[in-house]
Amino acid sequence: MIFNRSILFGALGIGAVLLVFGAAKEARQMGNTQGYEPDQPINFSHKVHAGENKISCRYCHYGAERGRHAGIPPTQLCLNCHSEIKKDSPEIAKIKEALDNKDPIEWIRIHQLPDFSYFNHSQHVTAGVSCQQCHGPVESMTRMRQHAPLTMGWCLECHRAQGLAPPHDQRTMAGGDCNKCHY
Amino acid sequence: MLKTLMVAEFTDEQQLFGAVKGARQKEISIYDAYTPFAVHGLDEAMGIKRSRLPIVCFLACALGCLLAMWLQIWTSSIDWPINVGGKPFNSFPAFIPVAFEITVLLGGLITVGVFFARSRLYWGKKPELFVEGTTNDRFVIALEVADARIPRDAMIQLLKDCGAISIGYSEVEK
Amino acid sequence: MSGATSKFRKPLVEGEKNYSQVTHEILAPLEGKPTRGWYGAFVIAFIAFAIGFAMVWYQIATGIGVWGLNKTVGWAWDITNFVFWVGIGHAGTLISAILLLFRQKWRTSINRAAEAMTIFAVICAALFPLIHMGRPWLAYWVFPYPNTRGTLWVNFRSPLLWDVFAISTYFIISLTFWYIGLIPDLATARDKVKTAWRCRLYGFLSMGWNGSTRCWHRYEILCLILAGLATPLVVSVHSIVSMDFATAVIPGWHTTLFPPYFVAGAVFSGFAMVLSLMIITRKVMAMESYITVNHLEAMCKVLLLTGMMVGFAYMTEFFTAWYSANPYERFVFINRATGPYAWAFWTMVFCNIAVPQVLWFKAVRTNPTLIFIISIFVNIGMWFERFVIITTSLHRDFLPSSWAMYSPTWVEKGTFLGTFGLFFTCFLLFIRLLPMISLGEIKSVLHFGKGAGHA
Amino acid sequence: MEREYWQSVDQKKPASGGAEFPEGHFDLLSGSKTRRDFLSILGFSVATVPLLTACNRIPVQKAVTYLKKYPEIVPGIANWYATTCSGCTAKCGMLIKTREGRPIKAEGNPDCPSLGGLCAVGQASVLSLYDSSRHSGPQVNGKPASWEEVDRSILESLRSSNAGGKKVVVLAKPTFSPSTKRVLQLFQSKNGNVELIGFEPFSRSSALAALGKTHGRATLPSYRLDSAELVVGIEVDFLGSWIDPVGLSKQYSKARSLNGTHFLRHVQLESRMSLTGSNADERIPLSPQALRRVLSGIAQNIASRAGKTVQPVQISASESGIVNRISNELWEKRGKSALLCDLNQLDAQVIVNQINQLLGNFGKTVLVPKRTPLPAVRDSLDELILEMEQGKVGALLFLDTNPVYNYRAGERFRTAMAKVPLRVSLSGERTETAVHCTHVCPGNHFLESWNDFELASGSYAIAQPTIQPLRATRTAQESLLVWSGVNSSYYQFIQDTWRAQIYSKSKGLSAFREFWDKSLHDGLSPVASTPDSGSYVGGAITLPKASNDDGLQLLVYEKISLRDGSFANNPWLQEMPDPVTKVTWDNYAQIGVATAKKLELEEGMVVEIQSGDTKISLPVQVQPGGAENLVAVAVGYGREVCGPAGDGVGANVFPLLSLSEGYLVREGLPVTLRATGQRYSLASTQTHHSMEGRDIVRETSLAAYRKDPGAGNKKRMPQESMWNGLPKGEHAWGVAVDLNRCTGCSGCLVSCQAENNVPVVGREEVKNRREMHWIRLDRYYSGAEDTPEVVHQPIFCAHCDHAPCETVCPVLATVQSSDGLNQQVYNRCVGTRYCANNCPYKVRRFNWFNYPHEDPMERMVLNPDVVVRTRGVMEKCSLCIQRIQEGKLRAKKEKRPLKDSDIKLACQQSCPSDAIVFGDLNDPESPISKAVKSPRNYVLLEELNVRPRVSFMTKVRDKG
Repeated sequence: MIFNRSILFGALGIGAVLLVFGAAKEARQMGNTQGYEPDQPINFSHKVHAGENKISCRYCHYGAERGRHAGIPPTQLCLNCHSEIKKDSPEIAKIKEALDNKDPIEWIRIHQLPDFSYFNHSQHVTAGVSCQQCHGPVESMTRMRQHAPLTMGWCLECHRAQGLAPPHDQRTMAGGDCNKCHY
Repeated sequence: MLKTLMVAEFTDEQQLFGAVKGARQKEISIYDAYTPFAVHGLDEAMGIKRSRLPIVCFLACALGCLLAMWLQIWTSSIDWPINVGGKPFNSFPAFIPVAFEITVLLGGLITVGVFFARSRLYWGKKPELFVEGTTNDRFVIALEVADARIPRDAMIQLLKDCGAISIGYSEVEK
Repeated sequence: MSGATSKFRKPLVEGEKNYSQVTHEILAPLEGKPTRGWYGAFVIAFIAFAIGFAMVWYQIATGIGVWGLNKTVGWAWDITNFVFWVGIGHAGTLISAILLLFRQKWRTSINRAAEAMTIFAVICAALFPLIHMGRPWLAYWVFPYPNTRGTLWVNFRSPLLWDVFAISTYFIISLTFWYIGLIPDLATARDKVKTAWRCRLYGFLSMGWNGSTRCWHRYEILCLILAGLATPLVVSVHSIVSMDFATAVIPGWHTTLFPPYFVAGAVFSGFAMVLSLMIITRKVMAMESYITVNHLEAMCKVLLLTGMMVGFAYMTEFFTAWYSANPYERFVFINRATGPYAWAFWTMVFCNIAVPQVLWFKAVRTNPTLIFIISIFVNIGMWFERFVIITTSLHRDFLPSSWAMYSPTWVEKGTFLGTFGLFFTCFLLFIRLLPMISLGEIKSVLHFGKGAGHA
Repeated sequence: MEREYWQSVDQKKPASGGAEFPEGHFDLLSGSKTRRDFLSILGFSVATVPLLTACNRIPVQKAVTYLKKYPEIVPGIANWYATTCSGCTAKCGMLIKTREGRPIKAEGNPDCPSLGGLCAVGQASVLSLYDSSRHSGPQVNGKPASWEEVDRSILESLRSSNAGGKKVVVLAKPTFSPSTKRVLQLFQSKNGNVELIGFEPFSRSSALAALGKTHGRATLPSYRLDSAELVVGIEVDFLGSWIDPVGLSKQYSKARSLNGTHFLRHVQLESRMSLTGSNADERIPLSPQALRRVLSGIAQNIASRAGKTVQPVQISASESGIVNRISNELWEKRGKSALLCDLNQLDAQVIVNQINQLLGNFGKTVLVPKRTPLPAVRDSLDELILEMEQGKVGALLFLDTNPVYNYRAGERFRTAMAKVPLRVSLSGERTETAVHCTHVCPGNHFLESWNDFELASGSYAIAQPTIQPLRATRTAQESLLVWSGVNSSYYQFIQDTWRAQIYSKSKGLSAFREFWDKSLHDGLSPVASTPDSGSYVGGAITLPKASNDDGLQLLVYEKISLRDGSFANNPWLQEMPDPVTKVTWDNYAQIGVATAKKLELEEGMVVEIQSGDTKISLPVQVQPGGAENLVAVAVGYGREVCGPAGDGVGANVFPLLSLSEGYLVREGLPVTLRATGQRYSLASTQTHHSMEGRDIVRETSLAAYRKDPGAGNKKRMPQESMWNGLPKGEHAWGVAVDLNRCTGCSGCLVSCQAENNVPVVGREEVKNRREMHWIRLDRYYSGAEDTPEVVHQPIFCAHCDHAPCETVCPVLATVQSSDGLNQQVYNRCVGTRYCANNCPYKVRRFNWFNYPHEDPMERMVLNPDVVVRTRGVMEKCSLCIQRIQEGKLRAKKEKRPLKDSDIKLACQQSCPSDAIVFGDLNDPESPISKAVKSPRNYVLLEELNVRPRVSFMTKVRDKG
């Protein structure tokens, strides 16, 4: 009987520990949207554009090199090609409609950094960080998906690897100060 | 397997002392004695070995102290050293208060935990009471009948001489 | 059991009582119907608690701005109340632990209630560091736990973090100590009470305690160990609380004297609170024969001693300020005694230094009414001590351009009232639900000082 | 140097019993309280639900794209446009930072005569742009209408007015804009009987007229203080609000910078303590009447030295002592001195010109610009009122004028106005006059408009729109063009003006397009007409009338923040502490210490000021250094319809005033005072005014400085440390504030507020001592109460190397960066306020509440590179970390090392006196490294060894 009770208590104890660890792990994931892959108003495929047709990322996301935001391209930019190619696709029709009605397309935002962290695309592009390093194999995604966890710890992994403090190459030094991102 | 105990009930701790001394003289093994409060000297009289809880406590405290020091030094100067007010990453003296607190915390909690485990005390346990009022004003001795070298009658007589107001038998799991 | 009373020792329990009587009398409140007085007190305490709860809710929902703090005075009533309650929380453990170590048997009838008081006071105290945060919902950030921020740990150099560890440890260890002390009594109650739910409750909590001597043996050692751990803990907790101030650069805070000064102050205020409570409780719960005038007198002596230690500390602070020739330090102390908050300073001096001097007289020390009045004065005085230290140092520090005044809002007042409500609600429930005097210990000293010649 | 500093006036009195612990005041942003609070409580309860269920996903966010690609807009990159500030007559050059098309920050244009400085008013103008209480579109009889309807109806009315033989009056703020002048003339010529009347509530009419009389050009003088050695100011706040405060501050601080060969000595004679007076080497408080007597005395003295005879003046012995001393100094420095005066009395202004002429200052330190304003300004509208009452006026157009509020007889004006059939207001802001107009034709904010200006320096400035009009408004000039029957945009019109008037003067530039583009890019035309000494007409010296009645007299003045009241609805300016009194959100009856004692008044008592039959009630503010028998009251308060921030703040003092010889009596008007028995506490950011003998502001005299540049300073203590230093970064940012240059004007404060999204907290919260400004200007008095010396000291986060705040934060929310910045990480902060308590400089600011940012219009002014802090977190100066990061990024992109000149702090950029030096201490050649090595350099509270990165330079005064 004592033996039975020990087993019972042992099992309860292990269960409790697992529960705590599980809850802690779950809590760590709170607010983390890694893997977020929503339906977009237009079935745009990065696989077709960037993968199969090898269009440079920066053709559309031209802000990435110069500014803070990579930007979702202006609607008109789509028609640079699509005024000739696949003119009759119903998806392209949506683009034309948006332009005609002056009613911009409302994309679902996937990569959302919290408001209190400052992220500048151009800074990273200048330092030679490739798009895929953060956004994953975009050229193989039919539907866009959040590849990285985009947590502070994830940012720091890379920053630490690049070297936080001088002496380092000015061009690639990442820096580990809080006010690199938080101000 | 069951074990038979002879249980005697007294109204005064002095009588219990007498019974304990008598039983020890007669080399009757005392299963246990039950009192409503801690009767000083009874444990010695019964020949209970000194508990090793202090050693447990010392080890627990040492564990707490080391753990706390390690955590503080590792987090502050190894895992992610951050310049806080120009102080050295390993600001050792500043780590003493927390180390002390964790020492006391772990020392206390682990010792209590070991006490519960060793005394087989846990929430919701059904008490093992031979005599009603053990926790109020009765003093009880339980003698192991099987090991006794004297006959039961002699044991009963001994207990009666000591002032037992009731004597009975009880069986417990071995 | 002879009735001859010792010439040297006064009995700790008055009157001729046997064990069963003791059990009966002490457990009586558990099953008896509460008196009208208890109900009245409970209703008042609960209303105060409800007010405090509403204030805290309102404050958390709206912002700390509902308090009277400003850019210069960032802490005032919140931390004053925190230190006040922590101080009160010191007597319980001190009575139990230090007096146990010193084998002072007179502690037995008051230690249970004093420990309960400790726990409730620490709960009240812990509330303030929590709600004084601008974002209390993130309070868990003060604990070092692995997180996704690359792991961003905490700042172990901050006295506030030491506080977190000190207060949590103190609370957990005090609670454990209290609970360990309660187990045998809970067993007694389990075997005594008739109501089914009480039987089940005490049965569950008493962990199958059966008074086995083997357990008693370990139990006694455990109590000594815990007492041994708790004693330096008590000292460390208030030392750490004092370091919140002592390690800061603000003149009037930056003082090496603070740790012993605060510990003495804590004992002072703690004993005052124990006295206030015990004098009422023994009256209301008819426990005069257990909590005797001798107990009160012994506590009065502690009060007088610690009161003078505190008074000495006040003088030392002034001396240090003068002797250091530090203009900022000097100014702070001149400002304390003559500035806009001088009235608070002099209230403190009056309550903490002047009033306890009457305790030199035995007639006063043995008069419960007078002791009660004195203890209330000390309680007030010790609250003002913390207010004076915190507010008068902050409100005029280095740059006169930032000097400012502070005055509390009704939210702060309501919150403070609420902690009294919480404290008394808990205390009133405690005296109805748990044996308020340690049965096991009182039984062991039942014949003390009565020449019965027990061990 | 130990000196006796005394406490604030009120502190000197015995404490009134029990007042220190008053009933807690709780009134959060009163007015709109209940609903907000309810919602926030609701929000709190709702917010806890997802937290508890621990399954919250970030809500779906939409990304809305541009339809077309705009090459000039790259999201996240700022565009800068040069334009010109319309805040006052100075017309400082401005650079407007726009992000995604929104103007978010105004900075001074270094290529303009203002040399990159910009005052608080200019800084705050971006907030006025987003003022949602501006008119949203045209109205006819109080009902919204379309522009076509309005134009049709106005044209009709103008025609019928003409047909009825009535005249059309344009009541305009006098302008120096060539194109606006042309528009006005065109309107006049196209609409028959049009009279142009110039009106300004706080005009410099007498100065204009005097210069017209003595030098043949009715314009405002300009100065070259940088080449002067002595400036004597008479009741003139030339560093604060007079003519060209920024330009004059630049010259003033340069001439006093200790770098050159000479040091500009400044003597100020004034009645109230003005910002300018607070900076003077010698300040003599005199009542307005006494000032007139002394001015006459100086005129007589100088004239007699110059060999002219003037009738003698009767002055007291003490006054004649002052006269002799000042005259001696002026005479000694003739040709190198300047006498500045802002008494609004023609005779006084004339003799000031004559004195300057006799001293040979014209052409050297005093110049006569060639620009003249149109319409000519006048202080009196009584004639117009009479005409209106007689029904002679058929139409009345208000161009940037608001006489119902700010004319002395505003009430009479309002009644008379009713007789005019067509009343048109062209102001974009809500005005008391527009309420009584038949037509409201709101003009654009100046940041939405084209305009041009002729500057005092002779060059021409362009104001260009930095955003499309946010509302259905139309530039006032364009409206006038429409009503003149001209079918061209005002932009076209300006170009025409420029082609005809300015381009024609240019030499060497090929095409007009090129000329225009360059001017537009620079904000300034390359063509300039240099101001000269004018042509002295001379004339007899007539001494101004001064009464010997030294009874209680009123002085009205413009506050540096609200000026004449046009900026009353700007919360940044309302909350900007007055540089001298430190009071926000109110005007008050400022009374000198001695007079207050005599009248048994103390701070906060409400008094009734009466002149004739009019009276106003105001709380008393007791001012050290205020002249005897003086009540000084700021204009610009007591607005009624300007919007939520300005309405009902303070009291309107204009109705008390009267006219004398056609000029508004702004100083010396006899008044009576009566205590009402009420009390009102002013919201002040500083309540203790003495340094308590502490070593806070170090100062010395010029003579001592000449002997030893380190005079007044102490030797730096050796830096002992218990610890080995931590690794040093690539840069080490530092700041030095030159207390000798800083005038306390508070432009930096508003600049910082705009740059760093610093919230406005409102009057009640300032009273609770919870203002949020990251930079504060401490002002201390020392010496005698009636003639105190004043020091100003900007204090912001010192970025200590051994920061006490960092050590105490339990959660690492404030730590040191590798380049020595004290970082505050808002999102990590849990709000214990321990850091603020432990800050010896008290520079940390706590978000006691969520400060309102709901107004969708007002939100547009927020700097997107800086987080808006939520309640419960600490904040403080970050040394414009976003600018440092931007500079680093720019260097990184250009693949070159970062120079500290790449980065300018917001406060530093706008400082009109260049008092703030920022840079890299690791670079031994940087200005900051040089400043730190100067013998004048010191750090505040050095004995604490917190090692601040912000240091100060001693103040030097020429004590004669």
